[in-house]
Amino acid sequence: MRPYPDDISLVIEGAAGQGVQTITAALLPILNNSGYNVFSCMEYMSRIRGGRNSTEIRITGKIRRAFTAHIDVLFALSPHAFEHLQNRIDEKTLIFAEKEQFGNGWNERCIDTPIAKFAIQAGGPVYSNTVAAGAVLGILGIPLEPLNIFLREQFAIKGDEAVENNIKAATLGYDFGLLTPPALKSKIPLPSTNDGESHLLMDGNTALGIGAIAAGCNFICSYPMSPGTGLLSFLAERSGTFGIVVDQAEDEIAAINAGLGASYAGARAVVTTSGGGFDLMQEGMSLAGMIETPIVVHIGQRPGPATGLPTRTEQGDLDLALHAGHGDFARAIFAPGTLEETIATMQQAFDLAQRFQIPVIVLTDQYLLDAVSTIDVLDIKRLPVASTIVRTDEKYKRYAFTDDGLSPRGVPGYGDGLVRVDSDEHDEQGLITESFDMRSRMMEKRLKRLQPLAEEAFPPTVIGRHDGAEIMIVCWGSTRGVLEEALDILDSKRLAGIHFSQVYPLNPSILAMLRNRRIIVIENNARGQFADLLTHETGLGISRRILKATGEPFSVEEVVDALQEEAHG
Amino acid sequence: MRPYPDDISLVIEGAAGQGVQTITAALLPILNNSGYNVFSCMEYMSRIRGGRNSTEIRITGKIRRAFTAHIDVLFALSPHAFEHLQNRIDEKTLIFAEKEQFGNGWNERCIDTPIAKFAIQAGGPVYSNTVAAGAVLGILGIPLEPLNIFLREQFAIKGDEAVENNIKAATLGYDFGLLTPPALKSKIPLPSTNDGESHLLMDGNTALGIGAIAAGCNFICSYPMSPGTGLLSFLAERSGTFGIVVDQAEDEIAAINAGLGASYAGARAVVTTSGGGFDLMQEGMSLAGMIETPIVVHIGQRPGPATGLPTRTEQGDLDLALHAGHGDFARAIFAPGTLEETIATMQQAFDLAQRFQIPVIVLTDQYLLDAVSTIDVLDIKRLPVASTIVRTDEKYKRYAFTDDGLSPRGVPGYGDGLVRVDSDEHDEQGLITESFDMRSRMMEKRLKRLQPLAEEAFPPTVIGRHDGAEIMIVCWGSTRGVLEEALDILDSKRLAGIHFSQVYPLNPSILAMLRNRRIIVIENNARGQFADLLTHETGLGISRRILKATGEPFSVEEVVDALQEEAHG
Amino acid sequence: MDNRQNRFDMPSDTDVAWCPGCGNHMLLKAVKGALDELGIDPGSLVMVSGIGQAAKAPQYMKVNMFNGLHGRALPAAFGIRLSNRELVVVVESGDGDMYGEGGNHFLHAIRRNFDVTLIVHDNMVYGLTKGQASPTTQRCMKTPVQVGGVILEPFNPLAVAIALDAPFVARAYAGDVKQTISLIKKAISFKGFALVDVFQPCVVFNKLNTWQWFKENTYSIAADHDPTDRMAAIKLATATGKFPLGMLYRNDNRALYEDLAGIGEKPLHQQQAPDEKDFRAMLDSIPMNNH
Amino acid sequence: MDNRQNRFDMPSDTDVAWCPGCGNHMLLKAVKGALDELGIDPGSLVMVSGIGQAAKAPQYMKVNMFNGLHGRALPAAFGIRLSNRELVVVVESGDGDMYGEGGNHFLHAIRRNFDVTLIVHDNMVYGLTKGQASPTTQRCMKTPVQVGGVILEPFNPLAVAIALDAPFVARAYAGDVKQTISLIKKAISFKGFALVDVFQPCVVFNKLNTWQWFKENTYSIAADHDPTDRMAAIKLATATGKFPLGMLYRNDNRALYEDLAGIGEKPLHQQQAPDEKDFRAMLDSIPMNNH
Ligand SMILES: Cc1ncc(C[n+]2csc(CCOP(=O)(O)OP(=O)(O)O)c2C)c(N)n1
Ligand SMILES: Cc1ncc(C[n+]2csc(CCOP(=O)(O)OP(=O)(O)O)c2C)c(N)n1
Ligand code: SF4
Ligand code: SF4
Ligand SMILES: [Mg+2]
Ligand SMILES: [Mg+2]
Repeated sequence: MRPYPDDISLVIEGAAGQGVQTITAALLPILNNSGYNVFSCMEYMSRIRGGRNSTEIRITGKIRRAFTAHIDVLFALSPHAFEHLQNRIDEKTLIFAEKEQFGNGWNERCIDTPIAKFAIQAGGPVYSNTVAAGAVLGILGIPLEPLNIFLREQFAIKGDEAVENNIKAATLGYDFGLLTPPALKSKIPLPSTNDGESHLLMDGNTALGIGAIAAGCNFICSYPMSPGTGLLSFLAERSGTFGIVVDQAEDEIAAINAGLGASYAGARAVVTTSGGGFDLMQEGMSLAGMIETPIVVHIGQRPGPATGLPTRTEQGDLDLALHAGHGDFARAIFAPGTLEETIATMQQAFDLAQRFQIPVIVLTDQYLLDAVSTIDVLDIKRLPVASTIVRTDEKYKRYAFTDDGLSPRGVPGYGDGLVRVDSDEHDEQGLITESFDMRSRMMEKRLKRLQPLAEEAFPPTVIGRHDGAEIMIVCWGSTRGVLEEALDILDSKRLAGIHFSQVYPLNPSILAMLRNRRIIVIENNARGQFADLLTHETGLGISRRILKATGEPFSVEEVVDALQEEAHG
Repeated sequence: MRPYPDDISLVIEGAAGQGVQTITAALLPILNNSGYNVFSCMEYMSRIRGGRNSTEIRITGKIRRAFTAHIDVLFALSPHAFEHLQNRIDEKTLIFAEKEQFGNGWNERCIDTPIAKFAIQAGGPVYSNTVAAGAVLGILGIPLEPLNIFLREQFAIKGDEAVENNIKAATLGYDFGLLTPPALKSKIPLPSTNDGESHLLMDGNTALGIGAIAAGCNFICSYPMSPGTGLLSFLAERSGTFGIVVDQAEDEIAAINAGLGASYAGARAVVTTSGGGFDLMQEGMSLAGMIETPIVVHIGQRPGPATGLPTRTEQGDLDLALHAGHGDFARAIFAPGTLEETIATMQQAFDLAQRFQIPVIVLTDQYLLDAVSTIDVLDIKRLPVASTIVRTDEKYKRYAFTDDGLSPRGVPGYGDGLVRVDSDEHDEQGLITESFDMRSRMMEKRLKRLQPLAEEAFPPTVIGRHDGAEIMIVCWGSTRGVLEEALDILDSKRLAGIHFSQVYPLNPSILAMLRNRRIIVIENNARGQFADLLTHETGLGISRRILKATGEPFSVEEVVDALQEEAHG
Repeated sequence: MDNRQNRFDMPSDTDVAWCPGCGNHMLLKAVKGALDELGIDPGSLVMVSGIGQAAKAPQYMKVNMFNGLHGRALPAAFGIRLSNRELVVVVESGDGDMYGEGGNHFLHAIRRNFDVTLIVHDNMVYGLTKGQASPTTQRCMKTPVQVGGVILEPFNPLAVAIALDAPFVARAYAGDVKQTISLIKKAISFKGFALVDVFQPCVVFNKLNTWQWFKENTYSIAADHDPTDRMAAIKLATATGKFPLGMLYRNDNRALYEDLAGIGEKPLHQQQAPDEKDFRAMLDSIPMNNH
Repeated sequence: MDNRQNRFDMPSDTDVAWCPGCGNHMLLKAVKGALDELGIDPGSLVMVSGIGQAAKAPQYMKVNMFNGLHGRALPAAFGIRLSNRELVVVVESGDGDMYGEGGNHFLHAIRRNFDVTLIVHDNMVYGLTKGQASPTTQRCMKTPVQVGGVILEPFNPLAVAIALDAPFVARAYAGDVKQTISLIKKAISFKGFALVDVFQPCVVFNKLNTWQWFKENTYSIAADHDPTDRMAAIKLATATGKFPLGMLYRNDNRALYEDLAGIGEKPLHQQQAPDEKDFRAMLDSIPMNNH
């Protein structure tokens, strides 16, 4: 049951290899350019062909960025659609499918759509996805022409015939879609007033890459691992333009050690991976802490333990990020929840890493990375990229003691000094020491930066009206969108939300925001890792944890349900 | 200044390669057999020859197991003694050294000891350590003969001449020692009533090995890393007798994966390492959690981050052990503080690992592993080694759902069933699944064991009198001995101690023990990792943390000083 | 290749995650065929794998299975084998899994020479993670990460194995099921470390090394090649041009780890806890107390 | 070997942690000698190492130093070199550090062929951790862990390197400082991956492979050996009996990673942040928006 009427959720279901991604890539810009607000997210199996996959496209009145469970319009390309999605469809769901392959679930709300027939008419079964794309536009009553333009561009390299066949397929689908019963069409929200032009459409991966490039990132060495690989590919594609050194490592251990070597030599280095790969980088994290060398590590979270569910989503690596690497050293951890935050936190990550000479982690997850939404170009802000590297003189000491524990950072080959870093406990010059006194001073030096790091921490974002709310719903990372929407729907003065895009250290201001209120934490993991962290850092108790660790993101409906009583009770 | 009079601390200083270890190995059994209580610990640099090293031997009235900073008798073999140990000596310290090489620190309390001369008389400079050993016995007024017996056994393989020269060296030293001013001799405590026979002398490494063998450990694959290597060598030496498969891995990743393979096939496997090596085992930990396969991991802690201080001590890897491996899964962590506890927790670790099908960590540290103390043979208890492996039948499913989440564990080749384990999320048979429902049930299954694990957790040990104490001093792992002694000295009804030999999960009974009292936590790390854990698990606040992260253990004097005010108001 | 059932077949409704047309299907047939022909009892066989498309193979066989971590199949296989000599241990792995993430274990497993058969599905690409270069990807191939084409020299597993005196080194091609079966049978029968690197077309991500390409760029090793001649073998392995298929190298003189280490015949799971006598004797022998 | 100061000398009161009589002392002399003779500026040189006795070498030289993690020197060196082509990068490592913990990086660094010189202090033992077997420990040597003697086949770094077509493969002996200097000089001058594995007696833990033993069990490669002949090189590397000293293999035809990857001359630390124009152009080109 849909809790609000001004938008629709369209789901395209299809096996891997059926081209659902191409449909989405075609439709989203068209919808966006037509002035609609769109949001899209996907779920797919860990396989290259076949399986049960789907993409949700939401067309909304207000800007939304959350997954809804309920499907208004289902476009089914594979025989698994009903079995796979039955929990998300009800008697109101309009289903476009081929009756023959749809199976048990068929009833009067289903519209038998001759996708395969049209495809074959157009030239062959490969055109099924284009038929579907055309049909969707027809259903929504949006002009076909932009799709034809897309098809011409997309298939130009495949030759004229491919282009013509695609256009034919689109047209057949479109014409069919136009005949959809008018009852449905009334649900389509009016175009929002935002003109599509200033709004860029992108997924989280893209935002992450933009953030890295804005931050002047010029070195990435990583080993592929879903969903962390996207950043590697994004930067690889742009390596020429921006002078980024890109290397695929033999393993994750090599990746982080290469990153640290590069950073030592003056590069602005990033490493990307997922939880299992990050496990292998722990010793490198510890090294970064010891040699006070900047590094940014992106962890695209997915459900563990071990290989877990490689293409699904979870927020289960916060504990790991907090404690990664043996011994005590300073770090910072970000967890963006929107495109804007992704771009901003990535830049902040590089900036803090350089200025505080520490490892900084950016935690995302499959859901955030794959979800497509819009961002106003004006909201893409660039942080100044200040160089923190000094030219050394002959007396240079890499670990010179200073008031704030931060020594001027030189790099080899720049100035007259020598730059020596050592994973053993070392003296100011960077040479091995076993003096207990030096050890104590160096430990103190390395940990001193925790205080200013906390003071500089991004304060959390309040969702709704803070004053007067008795209950604070806390979230972090990718759960921002779903909480925003749920609170909007619940529309209760008793509740307000707080979203953390930086999860460590926490800004000291949060104590005042949370004190004397009931705190509920919502997170996409099994035990409430952020709730624990919050208690640890503030001493405040958590009255309830809303958790999910199935591999799926929270849906708006779920969160609304979970908070219903709190809102109105 | 020594806080109590009935014991002496004897420190033998010498560069690596000067044979201080041989002296200790000779003296400790002689002292023990003479009915004295002895405790010994050592500190040494990360190098094979030279450097500044020392071993403390305490001869005590009561049984003691803690490091004291103050040195009553110093026996200096190297020229670095004064520089290295000056903070631990005062005007009362009796110093035996060669005046010529001792340098600045020389004054009237020093006894010029012609070690080199005697050694050369005996046959050459290599006999210096034997001269020292003899001298120590002379100083203490203990008969020389047992030392001669030791020398005959020890050097038999080197031939008659070596034996004779050693005995000559010992005698020269002994005769010199006998001439020590009588003022010192009065400080030697009377032999305790324990007869040496039933008390075994051993270091922590040995206790760890005994525990493993008692537990039926029959597989170890590890990569050398101080101070974790001792267990590997101990088991290697006894592999023939006990049928233990011993392999030195190419790296730590191989080690834990081999251990898991072995355990899957039915071995009782252990892996040993230190923090840096454990960093590399994180993914393996996560795998153990996912495939529900027992493994015991020993971490001999040393100061980090990174390579840190390889031969020094710290309790800095608790956080890492708690959160090792991405994703949520159950584990248990032990941290013994005495020989008895080392033997007991190691057996418990194997037992829990097998019964709960989880990874179990035993956390020790350099100080505990190298320290030598005595244990009554009667206190070496063996836990029954119950086999938890079932013979499978054709319908066998490795991950069959059960009430308590524990499925009967089969091994390949034993019975008619197939045993399939999978690092991906899997179904009851162990085959890959992407069903969200199966995922949820499997997560629940894996985490269900946390509750019974907590209920079975070793309750902590109360030090002193709990009832009436307003302040509880909490410690864990190797800090037990020093707290015991400090509380004994402080002799205050206001204070009692609590020592945890199991640090995760915590036994629910602890809440009652700690509630409504001031809690002070003492630990050998920079930020108080156990204090955080305690708050996390109990919600109780910690009023003070007594911390040390210099690479040295706490001394009795330090702890007494730190608690002085609390003890007496 | 016939389709009759063999004892390693999974139920017919098993969902196989590989793409239609992929070389893995034929290789799976070959592996099951070889096992069946050897008359191996599924219960005494353990298939070990890492993570990747190749590494899914044991999921599709009725066998004991240890499907562990990416890159870590060999150490797990080693632990299994040492714990129970009665088990036949076969590793299936991908080129990325084995020669990338797992490279160090590859080297040291060869040095150990325990009894294991290593079948590498060598598709010269990372399949499961969608087409990045693997260690065996040929120069110049473009991928989403190697946007300008691969610049690294391909890893030469056969040459490295022979350089380390791996006692059994063979190369097969999934398109030739007969030869593949024959080599795998020999490898499994061989007592010691046996490598069979199998060319396996990835029809989705490797558009360079296709079925056709492998056909055109391989040849069967001449009958007069003496596989015990290490130099001849390494020459074959390092030659430029077409890739040799068949048995490159064999050394029957290397002793087995299990024998050298004195691993007993009794599986460790049947071992009893130490008896009290031995245990007490050990206590008595602790260095500081035994004199 | 003379004792005159060279520009890489540390202050004379530097505490060197190596044992008296250890081969590391002579090797250090040789490395400093080679660097000095090549006229390299200490400021443009980075010495990279892992952990072990060998890996301490850079501590005793006046150079830029990255003394990283056990086994991880090569990846760090790679990152350094790619970030600044002006730097001369030399790795010093032990046999355990490089061929044990670091084995995978060894393989893949050779494939990359970036400009680095790798000097391995090969003492055939784990020194710093007190005498366990290393990958190059000879068979049957007893150690505290290998109580019955080593049963693994020793790792053959030269054969593996040549099998992977490493472009510069040499072996030296620390007892022959002149030859060691000469080989290290050539290696550093060589543009690409250059391995010099140096036999280095560990006088404390390796009682088998002593100064005397190395003298008796090595020979200088004959003058007529053609180092560009790969098969001849691998034959030398795999032959049983005495160990060859000198230049085994050289291939001047392998392209440099830096060149193939188009790494610019300007160090990355001097690179400016992307200018606004390029940045906006990138935004405009984001796939979903550029049509
Ligand atoms: C530690 C770790 N790093 C990375 C991954 C991601 N990953 C899974 S499979 C794979 C590559 C597979 O390539 P290959 O072994 O050649 O197998 P293929 O899919 O080609 O058969 C990678 C990088 C992972 N699962 N674990
Ligand atoms: C991850 C990790 N594992 C293990 C160690 C312990 N360790 C330090 S040096 C070393 C071996 C050194 O052997 P080698 O590289 O041959 O150097 P050598 O001391 O013989 O010169 C080991 C195992 C470590 N520091 N880090
Ligand atoms: S992606 Fe390639 S290797 Fe994987 S199943 Fe498909 S065709 Fe085979
Ligand atoms: S232990 Fe061996 S390698 Fe290390 S310094 Fe001493 S002699 Fe040299
Ligand atoms: Mg592959
Ligand atoms: Mg060595």
